[in-house]
Amino acid sequence: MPIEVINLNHSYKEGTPFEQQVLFDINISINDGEFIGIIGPTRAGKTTLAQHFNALHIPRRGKVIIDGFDTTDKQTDLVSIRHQVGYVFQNPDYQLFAPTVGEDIAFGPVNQKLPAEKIKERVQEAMTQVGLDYNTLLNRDVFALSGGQKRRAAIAGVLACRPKVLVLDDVTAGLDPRGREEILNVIGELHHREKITIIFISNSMDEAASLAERIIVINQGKVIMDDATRKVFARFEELNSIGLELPEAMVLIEKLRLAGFNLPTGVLNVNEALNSIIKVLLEMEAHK
Amino acid sequence: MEKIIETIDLNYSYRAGTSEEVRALYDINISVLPGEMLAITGQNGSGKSTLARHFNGLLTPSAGDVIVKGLSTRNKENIKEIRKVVGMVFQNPDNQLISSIVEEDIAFGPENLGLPQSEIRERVNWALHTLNLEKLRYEPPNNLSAGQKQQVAIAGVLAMKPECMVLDEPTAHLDPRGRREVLESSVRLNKEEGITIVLLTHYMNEVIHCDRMVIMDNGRLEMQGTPREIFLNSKEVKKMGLDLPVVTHIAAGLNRKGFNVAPDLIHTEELIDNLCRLK
Amino acid sequence: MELTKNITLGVYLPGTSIIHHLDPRTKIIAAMVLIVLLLFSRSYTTYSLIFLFTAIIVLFSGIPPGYVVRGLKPMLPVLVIMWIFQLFLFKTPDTTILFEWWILEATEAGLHMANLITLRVLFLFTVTTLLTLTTSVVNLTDGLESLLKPLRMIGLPSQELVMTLVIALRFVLILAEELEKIVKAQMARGVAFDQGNFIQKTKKLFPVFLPLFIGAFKRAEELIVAMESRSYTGGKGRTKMKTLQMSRADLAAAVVIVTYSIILIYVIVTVEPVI
Amino acid sequence: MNLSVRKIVISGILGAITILLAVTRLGFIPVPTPAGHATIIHVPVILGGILEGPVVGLITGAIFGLFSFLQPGAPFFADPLVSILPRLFIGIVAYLVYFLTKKVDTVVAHTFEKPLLNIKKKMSPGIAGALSKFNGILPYLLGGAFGSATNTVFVLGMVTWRGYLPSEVSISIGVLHGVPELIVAAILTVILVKGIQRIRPTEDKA
Repeated sequence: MPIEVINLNHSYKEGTPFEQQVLFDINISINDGEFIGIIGPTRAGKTTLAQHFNALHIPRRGKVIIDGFDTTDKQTDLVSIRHQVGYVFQNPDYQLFAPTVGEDIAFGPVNQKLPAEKIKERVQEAMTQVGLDYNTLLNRDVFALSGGQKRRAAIAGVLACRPKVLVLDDVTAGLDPRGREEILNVIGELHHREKITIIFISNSMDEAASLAERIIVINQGKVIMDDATRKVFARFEELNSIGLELPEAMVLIEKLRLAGFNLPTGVLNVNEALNSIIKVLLEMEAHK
Repeated sequence: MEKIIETIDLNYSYRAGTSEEVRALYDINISVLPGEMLAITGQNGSGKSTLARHFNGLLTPSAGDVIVKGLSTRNKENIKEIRKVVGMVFQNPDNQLISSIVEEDIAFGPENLGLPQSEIRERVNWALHTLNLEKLRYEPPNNLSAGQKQQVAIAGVLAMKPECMVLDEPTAHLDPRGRREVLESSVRLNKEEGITIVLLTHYMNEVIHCDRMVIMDNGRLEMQGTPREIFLNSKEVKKMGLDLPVVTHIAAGLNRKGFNVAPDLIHTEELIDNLCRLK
Repeated sequence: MELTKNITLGVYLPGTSIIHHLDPRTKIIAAMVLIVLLLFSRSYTTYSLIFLFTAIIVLFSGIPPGYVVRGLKPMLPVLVIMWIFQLFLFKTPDTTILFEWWILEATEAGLHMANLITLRVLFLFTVTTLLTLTTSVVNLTDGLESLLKPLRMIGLPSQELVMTLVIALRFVLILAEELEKIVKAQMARGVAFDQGNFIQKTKKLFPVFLPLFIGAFKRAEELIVAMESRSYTGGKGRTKMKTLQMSRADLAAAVVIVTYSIILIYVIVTVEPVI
Repeated sequence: MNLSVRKIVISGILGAITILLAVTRLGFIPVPTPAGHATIIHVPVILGGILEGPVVGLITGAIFGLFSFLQPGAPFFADPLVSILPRLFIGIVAYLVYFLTKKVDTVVAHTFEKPLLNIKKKMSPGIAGALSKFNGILPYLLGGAFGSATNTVFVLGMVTWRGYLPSEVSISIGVLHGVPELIVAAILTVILVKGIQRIRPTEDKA
């Protein structure tokens, strides 16, 4: 289910005196099975771009081709596209509404008009995929779930549509460390085991760096980098200059480099940082 | 030293006395000392927010007592005085700003105190200046970033000139940059204006800037001490669903490997110093 | 999909005219006086006078007349329908028939009635538009608060009532953004809002309305706590950073309004209403 | 009249929703009539009355009316007697009908508890289950319906009395629009009240 973005431009409040262009000449191609991180400062246009991936925004200028279907084409079945490219919003409260967890997760498949048997099967499967216990939580009130459980229920509600691509829009915001870890594990599993293409929008450089294989950096509505994760983070000075807060481990390593330690650049997480420091210290000891 | 806030065997249950009673706090004894910056941390649902809401009388203990500068929050007549001493900033900046213009919102608190007009104006100017918000004075909050809105919320409480400010997860809804800016403001208010700060958070890189920290778990106060002392017990900390600061994680790892690095480091500079000594 | 696009809250057009600089209280009272007079105007003479006066206000406000007229445009279709309905359906026993068409007959009384209601609505709309065009929302609420203050004595919590308005205005845009996200989140799960019949479309409201209202109530709970913790206990004992100041222009405006009202009342009383 | 912070805030936020429904056109649903749409903008006002009492209903209605006066959706709303005055009653009527039917409902349920139980026992569990879903919703349903009817009748009454439309036209609009509006408003009221009660555990769970 490849996604092709061609010369995409987008403006808010188009046709009013307050018109403001938010995306400029975006060209991106997303292939099956990728894990892409989209990063950039707040209001850079990340969400607006991502909402073009499942036809929540329809381009006025430029094109978005999803699995060969042009979203600007009147013939294209947008509802079916939205089922195949799932979109999970930051705040689960935006989508949860049904009396029970089960009914809420079933909402997508019900919209697909699937038979009851199939729906039940999908709900069960989606709940398992996100680690919500089917037996105890199926009939639980969605509003009675904890913050972390709500996020997982929201993801399950989208997974139940059996998407081939999943867009996750800052889904860890506001969670505590354990809740964050659980969600990130679920996402990792979906990518590795279910082979779902993941498009992960995040404000957290730490998360993007440790999960994504490829990073797209958006600034002021333009794609300024699009490359393998390590290569993008090697350009940390540029990232810093557009106002991104770099992964803490990376900042630490850079400070150590300035202090004269011969450490490699492009360290992405704490464990890599620890290992590279150990390596350098061992080398130093060997020299003595 | 006189304590600003002291809780004595504080217990609290939501919907006490009904069939849906939920126990939220168990026998909490904690004090907040003048001039300190105290971190209260713990997982979501650990009871830290419930505890914080006792500090200025938004909640009244089911059992035990909360004393703010000698006044019990149990006595309704004390509440107005208590709220002058202890101001509170909440998680979601959108749900605490009232006016459609920044400076008017900051004036909201002082107006409620019934201060004379000139004094309100002075305080608003001072709060705007202290938090570097002068440029945003006439903006509507809707035009601001979440981080800026939170700074405005802090300014609104600052203008009431509290001795103590309780910040209830002020950074949870912010992006990393907004988070850093709000943290910097809190540290500055503590160090430069001498305001006692109670910071609720689960970001360990915020906790390391505090003088003291407590960890809550399941409504109980489980650990108490300086960040340095507490992060030394990495296993305990992780058991309560929290992370270690990056520096502590690395320092502890190096220490385990037998390098001569102190295991209780929390600041980047300390780690660099320690490593430089190994050169 | 952009819901926030169409939101124009208070059509305030910033400017530096005399009218812009008037105290909001002056403008609110003036608008109220004009509205009350309009409700009693039932002759073409009064409407000519009202037209004259409105034109003068527009001139002084520095707002392009075209801007005011354009604001009337969306009203036009319904206005025409209303006019036609009254022309054919309004009757008095002694009226003369102007012309007949099919089974309908247009009477003189109907024509006058149609004209009068059309004129009334047009000028009512122009008066409120002029008020909101020249006064910012914050000024409007401040003015309202100050004007309602004397009503405290009869037990009306004026300050609190205006506070509800302040909160409403603050939260419209926040909730609008939230609404947009809710609609999109449900579209992402396959809801096609533009398809289906009346019942199907009504059903599609639930997955939008429930999160919207529940989110709003959660916000309300948080706002209550935040306001209480900032020592808000209602209007009692509250002071204001800004107080409104009347200027000489306000005095002049008051004189103009009073003079105009007297003339108009005289005309309303003496000139025979057309219907 | 004494207004608590709670009443102020809830009136304000419900008022914000009415404005939002009006400006985004979300408050209009298409019906097969000449005008093409029915309005449910008054539903927050009904909710205010039922959930928080007549005062909140009154204030929310006033905000609705004021907004409809300042940014009229139809020409005759430029007349405050049409746009503001009728809206003051929506929340109050909704509250009164809710309050009275709730009393009657409780009394009926109490008196006929035993016979009803017997009837239920004889029914198939499927039907009994379906019926029990309707337990206690009547007050909300009627509150919503009457609140909506108040809007229709009072607004159109004023429109007619002020001479903007002849009575024949008003009556036909009242039937064509008022009825679907009433049905949708009543159902929405039930669903929204039930939903909001899920996050307010202290309130009575009907």
